[in-house]
Amino acid sequence: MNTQTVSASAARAYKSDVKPVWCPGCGDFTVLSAITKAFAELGLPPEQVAVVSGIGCSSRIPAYLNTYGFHGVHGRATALATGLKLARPDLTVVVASGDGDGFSIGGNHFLHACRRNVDLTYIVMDNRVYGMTKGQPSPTTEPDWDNALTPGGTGLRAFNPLVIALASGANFIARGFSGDPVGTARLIVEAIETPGFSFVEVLSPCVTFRPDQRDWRNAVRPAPVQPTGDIGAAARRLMTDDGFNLGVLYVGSRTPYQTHRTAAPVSPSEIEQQFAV
Amino acid sequence: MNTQTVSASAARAYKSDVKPVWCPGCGDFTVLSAITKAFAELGLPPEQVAVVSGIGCSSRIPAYLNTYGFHGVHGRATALATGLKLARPDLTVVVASGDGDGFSIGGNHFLHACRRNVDLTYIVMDNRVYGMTKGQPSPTTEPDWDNALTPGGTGLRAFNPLVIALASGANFIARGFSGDPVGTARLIVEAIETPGFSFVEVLSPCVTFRPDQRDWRNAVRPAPVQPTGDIGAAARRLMTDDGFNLGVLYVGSRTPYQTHRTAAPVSPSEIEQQFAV
Amino acid sequence: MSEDSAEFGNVSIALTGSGGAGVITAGAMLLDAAARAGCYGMFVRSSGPQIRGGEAAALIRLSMQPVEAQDDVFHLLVGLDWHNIERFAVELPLAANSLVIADPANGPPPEVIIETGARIVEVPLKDMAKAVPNGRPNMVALGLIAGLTGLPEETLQAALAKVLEGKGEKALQASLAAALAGLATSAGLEFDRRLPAATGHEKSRWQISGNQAAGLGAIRGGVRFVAAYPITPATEILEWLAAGLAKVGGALVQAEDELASINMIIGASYGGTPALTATSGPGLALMTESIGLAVASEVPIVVIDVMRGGPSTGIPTKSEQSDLNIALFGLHGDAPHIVVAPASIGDCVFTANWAVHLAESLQVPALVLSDQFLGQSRAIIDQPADLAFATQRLTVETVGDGYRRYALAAGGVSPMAIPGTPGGQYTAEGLEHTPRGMPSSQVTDHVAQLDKRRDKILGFDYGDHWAQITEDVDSDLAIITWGSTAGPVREALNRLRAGGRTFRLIVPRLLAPASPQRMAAALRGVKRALVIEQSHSAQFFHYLRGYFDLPCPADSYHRPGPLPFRPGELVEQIANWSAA
Amino acid sequence: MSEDSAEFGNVSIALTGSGGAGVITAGAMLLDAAARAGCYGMFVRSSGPQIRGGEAAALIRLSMQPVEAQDDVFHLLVGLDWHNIERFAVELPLAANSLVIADPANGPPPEVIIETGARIVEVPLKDMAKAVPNGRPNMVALGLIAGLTGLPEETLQAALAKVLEGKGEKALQASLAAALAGLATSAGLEFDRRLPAATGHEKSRWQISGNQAAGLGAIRGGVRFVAAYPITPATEILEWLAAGLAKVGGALVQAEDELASINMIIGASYGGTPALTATSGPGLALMTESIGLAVASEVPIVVIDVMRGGPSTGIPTKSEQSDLNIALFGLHGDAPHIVVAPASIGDCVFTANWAVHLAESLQVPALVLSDQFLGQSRAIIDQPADLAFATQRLTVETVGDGYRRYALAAGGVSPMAIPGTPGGQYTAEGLEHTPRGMPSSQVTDHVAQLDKRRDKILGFDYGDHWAQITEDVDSDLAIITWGSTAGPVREALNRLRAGGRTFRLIVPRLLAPASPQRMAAALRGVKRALVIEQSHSAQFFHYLRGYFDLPCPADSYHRPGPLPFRPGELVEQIANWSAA
Ligand SMILES: Cc1ncc(C[n+]2csc(CCOP(=O)(O)OP(=O)(O)O)c2C)c(N)n1
Ligand SMILES: Cc1ncc(C[n+]2csc(CCOP(=O)(O)OP(=O)(O)O)c2C)c(N)n1
Ligand code: SF4
Ligand code: SF4
Ligand SMILES: [Mg+2]
Ligand SMILES: [Mg+2]
Repeated sequence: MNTQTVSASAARAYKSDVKPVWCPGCGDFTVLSAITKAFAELGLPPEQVAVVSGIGCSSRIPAYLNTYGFHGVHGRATALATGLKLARPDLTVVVASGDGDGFSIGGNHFLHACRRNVDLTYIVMDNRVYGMTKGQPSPTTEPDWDNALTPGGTGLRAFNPLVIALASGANFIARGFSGDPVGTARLIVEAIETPGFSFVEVLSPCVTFRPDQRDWRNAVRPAPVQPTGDIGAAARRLMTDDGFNLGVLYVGSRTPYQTHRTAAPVSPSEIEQQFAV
Repeated sequence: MNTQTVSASAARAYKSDVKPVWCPGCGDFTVLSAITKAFAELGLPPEQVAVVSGIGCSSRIPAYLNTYGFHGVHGRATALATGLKLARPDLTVVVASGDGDGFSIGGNHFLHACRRNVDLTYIVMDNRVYGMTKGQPSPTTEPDWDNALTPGGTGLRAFNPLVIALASGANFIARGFSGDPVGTARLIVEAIETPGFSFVEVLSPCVTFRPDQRDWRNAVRPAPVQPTGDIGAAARRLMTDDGFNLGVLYVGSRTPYQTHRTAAPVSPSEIEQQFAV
Repeated sequence: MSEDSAEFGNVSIALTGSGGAGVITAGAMLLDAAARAGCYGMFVRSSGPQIRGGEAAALIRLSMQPVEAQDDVFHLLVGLDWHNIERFAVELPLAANSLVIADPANGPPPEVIIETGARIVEVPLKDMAKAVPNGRPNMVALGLIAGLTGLPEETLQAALAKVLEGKGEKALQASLAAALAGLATSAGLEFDRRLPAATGHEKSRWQISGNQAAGLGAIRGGVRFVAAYPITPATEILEWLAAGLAKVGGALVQAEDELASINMIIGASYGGTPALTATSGPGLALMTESIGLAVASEVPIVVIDVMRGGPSTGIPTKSEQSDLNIALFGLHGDAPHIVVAPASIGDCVFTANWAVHLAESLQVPALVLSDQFLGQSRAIIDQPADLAFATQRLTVETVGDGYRRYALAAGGVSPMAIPGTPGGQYTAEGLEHTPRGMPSSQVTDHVAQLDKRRDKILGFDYGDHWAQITEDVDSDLAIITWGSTAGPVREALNRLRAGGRTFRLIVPRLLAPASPQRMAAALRGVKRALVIEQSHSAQFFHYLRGYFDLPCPADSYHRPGPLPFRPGELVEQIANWSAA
Repeated sequence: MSEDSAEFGNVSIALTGSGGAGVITAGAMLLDAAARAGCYGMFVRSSGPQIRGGEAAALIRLSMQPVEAQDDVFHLLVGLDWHNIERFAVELPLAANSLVIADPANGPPPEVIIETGARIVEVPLKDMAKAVPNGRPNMVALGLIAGLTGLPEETLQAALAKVLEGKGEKALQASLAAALAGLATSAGLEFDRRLPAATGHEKSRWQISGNQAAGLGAIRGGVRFVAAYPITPATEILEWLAAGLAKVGGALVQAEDELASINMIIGASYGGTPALTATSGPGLALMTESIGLAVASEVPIVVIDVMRGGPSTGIPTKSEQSDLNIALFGLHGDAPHIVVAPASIGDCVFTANWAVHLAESLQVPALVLSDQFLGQSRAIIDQPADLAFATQRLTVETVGDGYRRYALAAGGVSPMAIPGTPGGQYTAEGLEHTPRGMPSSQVTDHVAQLDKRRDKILGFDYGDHWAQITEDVDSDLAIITWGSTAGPVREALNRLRAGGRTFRLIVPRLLAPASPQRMAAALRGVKRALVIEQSHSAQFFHYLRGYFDLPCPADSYHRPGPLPFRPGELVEQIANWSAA
C-alpha cells in the first residue's frame, strides 16, 4: 500500500474534530494532511502515537490529530519527546515544530537530538518567519527580508538546518513541501520507518506574513539525485543546495540510542544493602 | 615580530597576580600562557581587551588575566560577549570556555554566534570532560568513556565542534593543543586578526579526570594541508578529521555583523513627535 | 454592576466582525478622530485565537475626562457580522439602554445579544457600502459611530487621511464616501450618549500605547542597546524600539532566545551602554538565572515584563497581574533587585524611565511589570512630563593601583570601571567574591557583599515616586492596588465619592525593595485597608502581609484574568467591604 | 559560644591537610570504623576552591547519640600539614581544652591555631609513616585518632579492609601498619573525650549521605526515569541514581542542559513513568518555565534542589537555605505546586519518597529542597523505615467517548490517560484549556482550571507528615525552622532543656501549599515564636508572615551561609530571645 492508495477516510480518522486556528491558505493545513496520510499508510493505532510540539502556529498541530499529543513550551519539544521515547520505546513519537521553535530557541535541543539519535521523527514546518508572534525573522529567514523588528532585514546568513542535522548526527534527512502533501506523506512514512533521529523539513508557506512564499510552488523540484548514505557526499550536496530540492537527502545507518534497562530488576530493598553498616 | 620573539615579560604583563585554582599539570595553564603571548604579540592595551567566560575550570581564566573580564553563568559566554562587542565595537572581545560550557549547555549560543559572525574570538579548552563538576562526559567525550553518571560510557557519537562551526557560519576555524603554547598563541593571534567570528578549539588535557589525555601529545600533528577558504573542501576535511590535526583549518571572508548606528542621532524629544495628536 | 458611569461626556463603543472585516482599522481611526476632536479615549483590541481571519472586536471608550479603564457596559455595539460573537459576549457587557446596530444582511442578531435586552436597530451596512464604489462596511460603521458620538466630520476626514496616506487618493475617497454615508445615517438614529463639543485644552495630548510608552521611557532614560526575542504581548515594545533606537543612535539585536537576550544586555551594560530587554512570563522565567548574575556582578539592566495570563503559556493575549511573585522572588539565592510597576498607560513612560535611572544609579537589575492591558491598549493622554533624573551610573575615570570593583563603599554603590578605562581592569564575577572581585567562599566576604547588595537598594532615596497616593488622603479607609488595576479602582473611587464615600488610594510604583516605613506612613490614620489585584492567589496581598507592617487589618479582593476589572465591579466590592 | 556539648560520649575531630594528603580518605575510614564500633556519627568534608591539590579538611563528629549537627568546637584537630589553614580557621573552632596534634616536620603551628589557646602536642606523623614501608601520614593520623577516641582496633582493620579491598594485600598491610603505629602512639597522649564502648543496639544502622538518601527515597517512591545535568552539590544524587536505576530496571539519561532535563522528565512522566531530576539553584532557575508547564499540563514530576550559597554562581560548595523563595514563587503566573524539605540526612529518604507520592497522587510538580549540608554530609543513622504510600497516579484503563483529560473532578485530580490507552488520546496543554484540553481564553475555563489546580493540592490529606512537631510540645514558646537547620536547633533545644528551659519545635516538611490551619493548630497555646533559618533576607520568616496566620508574635533569627549553624550559637540566640 502506498500513500496514494491509502483511502482518504483512513487518513481522516487521524484528525481530531478541532478546527485549526490557522489563517486560510496556511501551508500547515496540508502538512497536517500529510501527517495523517502517513499515519494511515503505516496503519499506526492512534493510541500508539504521540505528537509533541512547542509553541508557534505550526506547533498547534497535536490538537488537530486524534493521537496522543503534547503542546509544550517554546523550543523544548525535542527534549520532551526524547524523555517520552526513552521511557516508552513502544510508542511512535513524532515531534512537530516551526523554524523559530526548532532552530532559534530550540537550537540546542535540535543539535543534541541529532547527536543522541533517539528513534524520533522531527517535522519542522519551515516558513522562514515567526508566524504566531506576527512576523519576525527566524534563523531561516533571508537576510534582506524587511520587518519591524529588524528593519531592512537581519543581515544574517540564513541557517541551514539540513546541514546542521547532518553535521550533528541525524540519521535521516529529507525536505518536503506543503504544496505536495502526497510526497510529504511519503517522506514522513520513510522517516518514521527509518530507525534513529529522522529530520524532515517541510517548506510550509506563511500566507499572512510571507505572501511572497506563494511562489515557492514554482521554486521547488524533486532533488536531482538519489538519497545517499555517504556523509561526505551529503555534506557537499547540502552545503550548496538552494533550499528547494525535495526528497530524501540522506539516510544513514547509525544505531539509535536507547537507555539500557536491565531485564532482571531487583527490588529497592536489595540495593539498600550497600548502606548497611 | 612573531610569537616566538615576543618577550616573556611582555606576555607576563597580561597575567594577573591571582593564582589559578587548576590542578597541577592541567592543560589550561599553558592555554593561559598562549593567550597572554597572543595579546603581547598583538600589542593590545590590556584595558582594550575583555575576556568573557562561562563556568568550568577553563572558564576561570579571566581572573588570571590583567584585562577586563566577565566570569558569567554556565553556557552563556558567547551571548554576553556578543552584547558587549555590539555595544563596544572598539574593544577586542575574546570568549573562553570549556567543552561542556560551550557545546552542551551553550550549544545554541555557539550555533548562533557562528551564524551571526560578530567579530569575536572564541577559545574552547576542550578536555572532553566536565572537569569542574568532577568528571562527567561532555559532548566531545568518547562514547565508551566510563564514568559514574553514564556507567560504561554515553554510547553517543562525539560532537564535532569544528564541523558545526563551519556549518553554522564561523569565519575562522582552528585547532590548537595546550602542549604547544607557541603554536596556540599563533592561532589566537590569527583568530583575533581575522574579522568576524573566529573559533579556536584547544585540546587541553584534564590530568585529574582524564589522565589518559596525557597521551595527546603523541597524537597531535600539524594538519597536513594548508588552510582553505573553500567551505566544501573544509567540510570534507573536517568531517573525516580524527580530532588531532592542528592549525588553521578554515578561513572565510564573510563580513562581520554589526548593528548599524546612525551617524546623526536625534534627541528622544524629536522622536516623541510621532505621538502628538 | 452596581452603578453606571452615567455622567455626561463618556461613551463606550464596541465594533465587532470576523477577520478581514477591518474592525481594528476602523477602531484606530475612530480613536484618532476623537483625539482630534479634543476627547480623551482608550482603544482596546480583542481577538480570537486565529492569527488572521478570526473574529475581532475594537473596544473604544471616549470621554471628556482621562480614561484608564473600560466602562461597565458598552453604550453602542456595531456588529459588522456576528461571527463567533459568543466568544466575546462576556467581554461585551450591554445594558438595556445600550444601542446595538445590526446589519440585516447577517440575519437576526444572535441570542447572546438579544437576551441582554439592548435596543437593536437594523442598519444595512453592507448594502450601504456596496452603494459606494470600493466602499467597505467598516468605513460605513466608522462614520455611523462618529455621527452617533458627535465627532465632527473634519476629524473623521483627517483620521482617514492619516491612515490611508500611502494608499492613494482613490482609496481615500472611497473610504471617505462610505464613512460619510454612515455619518449621514446616524442622524436618523436615537442615541443619548453624544459627546459634547470640546472646548480646547491647554496641555498637548498624545495618542500612545503602553508598549510604546515603555519604549519611549527607556530611551528617555538613556537605554541605547536592546536585545530582543519576540513574545506576546511585549513584542511591540521591541518593534517600536527597533525603529526608535535607530533614530537616537542606539541599536537593537534579535537574539536566538531569552537566555541570549538577557546575557547580551548584561554584556552591553558591562561595556557601559544602558541596556534593556522586554518579554512576558515565559521569557522572564528563562531569564531569572542570568538576572541573578546581574545582581551578583552588579551590572545595571532593565527587563520589562508585559504580563499575560498564566501559568505556562497560559493566555498570551489577555492581561493578568500574576507575574508579581516571579518578579519579586524568582531568582535563586538572596538576590535583591528592583521591581517597579507603571499604574497607567501614560505612567509607562515615567516608570520605564525611572527604572533605567534606578538600575543605572544602583548597578542592579530593575524589573518593570507592565501588563497586556496597559501594553496593548492605546490611549489619548496628556503629554507626559519629561523628567531629568540626576544620579546616573557611578564610574571611575582614572584608576590608581589595585582597583576594587566591589569595594564596600558607603551606601553600597561602588564606582564601576568601564572597559577601556586604563588601570580599571577587573573581572565581573557571579561567584561570591572579595571587594577586588576574586572568587571567595569566606564568610566575611559573603556577608559583606550580601549586605552591600541589599543596603544599596534599601538606602536609596526613592522620593515621592515610590507610590501614587491620591484620592481622599484623609480617609481612614485605604485601598491598596498596583499596576493596571489602579485605573478601574480610581474610577470606582470617583463614583463612590460622588455617592459621598471617600477612600485613600495607595498605588505603589516601587514594589521591591519592600518599603514598610513608607507604606506605614502612607497608611497613617487608616483603620482598614483593602488590597485589590488581578491574580488568582492574591500575590500582592500576601506580599504586603509578609514584608510590610500594615498598621491596620487588611482584606483582599482578587481574581484572575482574562476579564478586565470594570469600575462597577469594584464599586460593588469596595462598597460592600467598607460597609462590613 | 555559650554552652558546650560537654556530655560524655561525643567527640568532634578535624583532620586537615593539603591536596593529596588523603584527609578525606582517612575521614571516611574513621566514620566507617566508628559505625562498626556502634557509634553514631557525621562526616563533613570541606575543601578549598581547587578541584584537586587544594587544602581539605575532614570534619567528623562521633557520638553515642544520633548526630545532626556539627558541634561548637573540635575537641581534636590533627594537622597533616598547615597548608592554607587560615581559609579553614573559621570552620574549625577550637577551645582551650581542645587537643591539636602537630607534626614538627611542618614547622611551628600557624598563628590562627596558637591563638585559640588549644593544647598543642607534637607527633612526628610523617616520620612515623616513613618508618613503615609505603606508610602514609594520613593512616598514622587515622590510627592516632582511633586510639584517642577509643575505637577498637578491629573496627579500624575492617574499615581499612573495606576501602582498600581492590588495592591488594600489600597496600592494605602498609596502611594497617601505619595506622597501628598511630594507634600505639595514642596511648601516650592525654585526651578526655574517649568514647565509651557501645553496648549493642537493636535497630540496624546505615551509613549514608543525604544525596544518596534522596536518591534512594526517589527509587522507593517509584521513580524509574531520571534526566541529569551535573551541578554541585547535587551531582551525587544523579550519579548514585545512575547505578541504582540500572539495578531496579529504570534508566538515567544525561541531558545537554537543565532546559532539556526538565522537559525530558515531563515527557517520560507523561508517558507514565515516574520521573525526577536533581539540580541546584542555577539549574532550578533554568527549569522554572517548564515546571510551570508541568503545573498547567498536570504532569507529575519531582525536582530536587540541593541548595548552595547564592545568588548567581555564589558559593557552590557551601550550604544555604536561600532557594526557598524561588522554589515557592519562582514560576510565572499562578502556578500551585508542592514544595517539601527534609529535616535531616535520614529524612531525605522519607521526604524524597513522599515527594514522589505527592507528585504522582496530585499530578503536580513536587520540589524537594535539600541543601549542601544534608546532601554531601555522610552520617551513621538508624535504618529508615520503608513506608508504603497508598495513593498513586490516577489513570484511566478504558475510556468511553469524549475523554476529558482536565475534567473538573471532585478534589481536582482527574484521571490521566497514559499513551497506549485506546480511546484516551488527548493533547497535554500548556495553554489555558477546556476540560477536554483544547486551548481556551474564556474566563470560565481559566477560573475553573485555576481553581482545580489549586484545590487539588489544598484538599489533599498530608496527614502528620506535614511537619515534625517535637521536643516540648506543651511549651508556650515555639521555635519554627526547616531543613538542615532543624538538626542544630534540636541539639540546642536539648541543651536548653538540660538547663530547664523548654520549647516547642515545629519543623514543616510541607512548605507549599501553605497550611495555615495546620500551623495554627501546631501553635495552639504558644505565646511567642522564633523563626530560625539560614538565609540573608529571612525568606522563611517572611513567607510565614505572608501566608500563615501565626496566632502569636514571631521573631526571626536568620543569617546566610557559608558557616553551618552550631548548637552553641543557637542556644545563645534562643536563650536571649526567650529571656527578652
Ligand atoms: C519562552 C518563549 N518565548 C517566546 C515566545 C513567543 N513565541 C511564540 S511562538 C514564537 C515563534 C514561532 O515561530 P515558529 O516556530 O517559526 O512557528 P510559526 O508560528 O512560524 O509556525 C514565539 C517567539 C514563547 N511562547 N515562549
Ligand atoms: C546552570 C548550571 N548548570 C550546571 C552547572 C555546573 N557546572 C559547572 S562547570 C560545569 C561543566 C564544566 O565543563 P567544561 O565547560 O568542559 O569545563 P572544564 O571544567 O572541563 O574546564 C557544570 C556542569 C552550573 N554552574 N550552572
Ligand atoms: S500566521 Fe502564517 S504560519 Fe501562522 S497560521 Fe497564519 S499563515 Fe500560517
Ligand atoms: S579538574 Fe581537570 S580541567 Fe579542572 S583544573 Fe583539574 S586538570 Fe584542569
Ligand atoms: Mg515559522
Ligand atoms: Mg571540559
